[in-house]
Amino acid sequence: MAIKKPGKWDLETEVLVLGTGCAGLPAAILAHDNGAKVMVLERTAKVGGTTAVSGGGVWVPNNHLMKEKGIKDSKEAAMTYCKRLSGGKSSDELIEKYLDVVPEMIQYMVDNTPIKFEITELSDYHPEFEGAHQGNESRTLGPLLYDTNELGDAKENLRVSPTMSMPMTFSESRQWKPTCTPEKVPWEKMGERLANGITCWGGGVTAPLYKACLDRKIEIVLNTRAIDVVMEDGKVIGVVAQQDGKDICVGASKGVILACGGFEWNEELKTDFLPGPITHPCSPPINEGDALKMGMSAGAALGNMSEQWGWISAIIPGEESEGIQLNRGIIYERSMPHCIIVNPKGKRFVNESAAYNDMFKPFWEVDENTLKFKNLPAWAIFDQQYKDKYPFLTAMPGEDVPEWLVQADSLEELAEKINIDAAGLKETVEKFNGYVKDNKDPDFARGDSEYDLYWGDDRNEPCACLGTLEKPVFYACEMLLGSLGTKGGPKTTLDGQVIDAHGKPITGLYAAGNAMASVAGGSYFGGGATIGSGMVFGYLAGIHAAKQ
Amino acid sequence: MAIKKPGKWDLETEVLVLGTGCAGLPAAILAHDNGAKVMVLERTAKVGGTTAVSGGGVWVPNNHLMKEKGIKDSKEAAMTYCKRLSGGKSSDELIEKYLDVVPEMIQYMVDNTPIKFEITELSDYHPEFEGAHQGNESRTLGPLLYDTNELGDAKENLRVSPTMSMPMTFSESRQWKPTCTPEKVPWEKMGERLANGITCWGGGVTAPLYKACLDRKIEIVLNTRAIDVVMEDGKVIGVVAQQDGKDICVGASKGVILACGGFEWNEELKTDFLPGPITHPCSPPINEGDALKMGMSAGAALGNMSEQWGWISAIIPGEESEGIQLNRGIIYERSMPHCIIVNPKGKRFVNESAAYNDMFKPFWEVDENTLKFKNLPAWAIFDQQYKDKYPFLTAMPGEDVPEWLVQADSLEELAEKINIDAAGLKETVEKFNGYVKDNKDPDFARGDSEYDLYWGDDRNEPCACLGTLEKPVFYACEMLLGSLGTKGGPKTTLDGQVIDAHGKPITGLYAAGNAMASVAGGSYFGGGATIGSGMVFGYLAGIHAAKQ
Amino acid sequence: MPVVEYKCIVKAPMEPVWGFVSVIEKWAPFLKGYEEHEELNDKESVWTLKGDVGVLSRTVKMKVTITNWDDEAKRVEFELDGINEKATGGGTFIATSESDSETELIFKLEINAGGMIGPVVNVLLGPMLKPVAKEMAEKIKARIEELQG
Amino acid sequence: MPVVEYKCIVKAPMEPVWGFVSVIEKWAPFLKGYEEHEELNDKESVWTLKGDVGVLSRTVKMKVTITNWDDEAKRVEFELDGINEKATGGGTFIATSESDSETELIFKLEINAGGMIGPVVNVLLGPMLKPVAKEMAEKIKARIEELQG
Repeated sequence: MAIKKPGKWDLETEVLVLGTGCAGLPAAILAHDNGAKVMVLERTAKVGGTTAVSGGGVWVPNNHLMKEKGIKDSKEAAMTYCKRLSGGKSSDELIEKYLDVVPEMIQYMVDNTPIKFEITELSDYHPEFEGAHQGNESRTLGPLLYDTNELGDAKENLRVSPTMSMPMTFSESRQWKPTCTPEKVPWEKMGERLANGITCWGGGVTAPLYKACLDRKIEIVLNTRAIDVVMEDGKVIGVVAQQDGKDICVGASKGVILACGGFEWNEELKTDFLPGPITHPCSPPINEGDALKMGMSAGAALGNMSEQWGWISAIIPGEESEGIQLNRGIIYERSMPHCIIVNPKGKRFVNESAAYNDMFKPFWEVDENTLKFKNLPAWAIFDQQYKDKYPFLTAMPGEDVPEWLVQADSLEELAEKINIDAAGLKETVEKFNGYVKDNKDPDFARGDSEYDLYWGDDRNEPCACLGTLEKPVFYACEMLLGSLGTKGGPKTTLDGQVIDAHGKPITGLYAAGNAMASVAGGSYFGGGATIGSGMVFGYLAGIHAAKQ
Repeated sequence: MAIKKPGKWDLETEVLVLGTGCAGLPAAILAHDNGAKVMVLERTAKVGGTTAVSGGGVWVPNNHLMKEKGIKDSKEAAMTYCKRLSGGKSSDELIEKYLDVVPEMIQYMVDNTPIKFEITELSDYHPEFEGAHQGNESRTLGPLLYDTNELGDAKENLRVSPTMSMPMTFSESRQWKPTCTPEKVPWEKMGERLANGITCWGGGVTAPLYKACLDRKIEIVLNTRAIDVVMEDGKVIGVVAQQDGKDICVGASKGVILACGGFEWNEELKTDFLPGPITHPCSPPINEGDALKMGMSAGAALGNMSEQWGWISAIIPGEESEGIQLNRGIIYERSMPHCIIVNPKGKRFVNESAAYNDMFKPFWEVDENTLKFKNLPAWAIFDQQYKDKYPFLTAMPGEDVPEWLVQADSLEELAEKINIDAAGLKETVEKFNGYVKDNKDPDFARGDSEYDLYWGDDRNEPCACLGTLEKPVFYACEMLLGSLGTKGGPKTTLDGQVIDAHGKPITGLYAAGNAMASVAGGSYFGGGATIGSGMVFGYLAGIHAAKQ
Repeated sequence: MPVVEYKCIVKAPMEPVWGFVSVIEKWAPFLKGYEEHEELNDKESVWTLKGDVGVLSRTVKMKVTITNWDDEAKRVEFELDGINEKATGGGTFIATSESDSETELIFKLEINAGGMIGPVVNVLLGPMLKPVAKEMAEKIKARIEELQG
Repeated sequence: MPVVEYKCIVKAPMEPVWGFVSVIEKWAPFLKGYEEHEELNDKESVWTLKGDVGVLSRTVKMKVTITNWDDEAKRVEFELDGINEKATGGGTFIATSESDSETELIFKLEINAGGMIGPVVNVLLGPMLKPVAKEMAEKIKARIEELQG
């Protein structure tokens, strides 16, 4: 139940933004720029949210850099593509709104904040679908390097990624290929940049947007966690928040914007809404569904609740961040030649190189006889050819084999060590090696889509993502159920206003980013569709709230 | 948003029950028997809800008839079994409450209403799991025949099933086997019973419970659809309902019990919460999520939202009920010898004979490359051996082949007619025929569980559910995504009180049956687990509300 | 076997009544569940009807064969034969002049579901026939009277 | 190569200070991230530490080899060699009597991450060393002073 209006507010503002990621920061900036007094509450000591640990790309069909470069795009093409991907789980109107606003939003950010972008070479995640773009006409913008010293003392407040902290741009990364030819990366230079406070990836988004808030003197209150909405006459007029061990009431005369992430770290909410488990989310362990709970308290209609931004992860035992085991996202590893993923029967069950959100889905398949997950535990299996050439997580080519990799001299022995069906694994590998020789995977179409090649090794002939597993030693690493965040939450109007179960807007309540029912529905348009939608609906909510 | 208290109530009661199925009727009876003034609102002109079209079984571990018959059971065994099945989607406490209360509830109903039961021969749905019961010690009770003339004029108000109207008991059905040896059924006698107003199956539950309400002079207001809750100071004090084209306010001083079903007929809510589609629900087209919406309006926490009582269905074009295409549940057809289910590649993908809820799950599997459902459209394929011996929906053995069955003289031709991979189908059938000869299905374990045999032909050697497909003509019928109802909704305390997002009970609001977050979690304990949980939590909600 | 007979008095002379009734197209749409009919020849036609069986409604195709068309006696006899459902039956249509301005119409119909579960279908079908016959006859009556002005 | 040196004055005579410092078990738990250590022989031991690299913390196993243990000069020199991480380094521990009641403790540590991405790890490691050295030295100081009453 929502809380009733207190006798006195502890803090007061006009527009109250909850969260400091790619949705919250633009919401705050736009609310300010549209004339409102703005306050931001951040539950942690750090600014940046989930965006801070991300790749920082933004998916912007029809963006200004494409136009400058003469790359053609159309809203209609993007619309066709997005509708196919959303799988009916998002409304056409919301998709259209995204496509209409995202180029305008990015232009605004570039013009009015220190954020800067470049065009990348990343294709849409289903480049073979109608309306999609290939890598040579990418819709994904990548942030440029940013000097965090610009933030002054506030630099210390920046959330830093435990894994994405290497300060290089998308284009540098494409040139050096740290995942494929790590020896080409100028590591000394990387060290220097890091020492000098240069950031990129997610930090290339959050740091300049944080700076934009500081420039505007927007008050960002750290270590303050909103937990419930305050309502009067069916209208949201503020929140209750926890600060220094006590509850405070914060009034917001124009509106509260829920931009404090999803619920991938809340066991109960995951059980309540998701069809399967997320055991190892890749986001910071701060997304516990506060926004969802506040939405529910206010009587919000909820949407896209069974979906999440799927991402397979893995762990290196003993690695911790924020006091708990760190879950590392797996991406290039599964897409490289000489690596496959198998289930307990030793069988492949998925196109290992497919885009992360969609290749996650088979991991949730349930066996109707045993009621167990068919494909769990799942294992990445690779051979010495891989080990000699490519990194696997932190194990660099040519370096010692770490303890956390299972290794064996034969596939049978490997299967035994990880307790999977040895005959099945052997048969699978033989079959797969045949597919490699034929350069065709009839089972899972690995390599058929241009996307599959992006994270492979383009020196590998004839296919960047297909290579045999035949040279001992053989290796295994368990593939776990990760997530970049959930994507269900309160449903909104096209302006970001949360609606109730009867479809009417709840005055004073907005949602954006992973806190809202995502425009992406069941899939993932392309690199930065997460951040793109966070920014767009944060931007819109900020404008709308300011004008109340 | 919930509605504010009106100046004047149009109707007033103490306990207000919404819905007249297996949850609503017991809730009304128990609220009355515990001293409250009770009113029931039913949106349609008919009493009985989803239960009226069901099989009418009730899953009651440790019931009084088992004790009489000397069948041993224990709560601990049932607990072990249920926990495995719920898959962590239901709390241990809720399961324990179910197991504690269900025998007591059934005893109460038998003692205090005209309802009567017999022991059946249906095994739990995973009899091979620890704590399960086999068919010879069944936990499923079946209703006995009931003479609807006992209801007097109110007999006309009974909801009648378009497909389950044959008035025979579970034990008669087991004796005659209408699905296997329909020629043994005394059809003249069935006709006589029907003409004389005798009902069974779901009607064997709803009719006597309706009679119990009439005996108690509980007011059941038909054609009155509750659409929102009325709240004051965070407490639910009534509802707004649509009646004769206008809104009325109904006050409920002790509580409102949401027992008006799930949301399997509401396209928007299904999209919002379920991972995949339910295109052809088998329930009456009245479950549009009214309870869920009212719960959301009141700020309820929601649970088990991605699950439903899965059931594959099929249609006979032109068959209608309540003005729309009738969806017929498929059960014995897929379990008979000489019938398999295949996907567009012509491949089997599921144990055709497994329990309905669980064998539904593979129908929602998504292809990561195409984002289409891997196994849709799915087809039941059978041969002339089947056609000669067994019914398929309404097509009786030995009778003409109806237009809605696709038929062909060869598998290739059949595949072409239904646009699936002919080579794949042929290979699958050959492989399957080999499995039949070996009496072992290594792919999907069909026939391994005792449950698989229940709906088969026990005259068929050596396995009741395995038979070759080799004798032309070959037939196909599309298998569609049905459902007995959804099973997510407001979460409750053990007494049926709806809780809010912070876990606190919302005073005055209860949920039961398919309106509540189901105790069954991800699976289906056994025949009548739906009705059992509806009755138990309706019973508990009625008692608790009456005592306010 | 479910049987129904329905009589009514039409306030019109015999000629226009018979003239109306003897042209199938005129009254076919008044038959409950009527969807279409196709005349194969003078005697035979195929009818597509949406028919109720309990709370279930099915699209039924029936072959109708006129076995006796007696313009003198103002009497039509026909037989029914289910095409997509096992069912047989038949009926008569009789017009009798009551006075210069009144004509009695009698409509008789019997139908018998066949097949294994026919006995049950007939039980469900029985109560459905009467309202069907009544509705059709009343609609014919009303239409003829309307045409008479 | 990240290097740190930390000095502090312990309010205690040399003997108890050196007596404390020279028994590894006594101060090992004061090392930030210390989990366990195993003495292989007089000179060699294996240490398991949870070490911070930026916002990431890893469990690191290091072999520590004492290259010089000078009870006269109150000086210990050691070398470090990563077992599960590519890293090398070393350090010294020196106690100097300042007065009858004061002893200066000097702790020097250098560590160098190896491997391909060593240059980056070192950048992240650098700022972590100083607080580690300081915390350990201050805890040793406090403990000795406490024992001295």
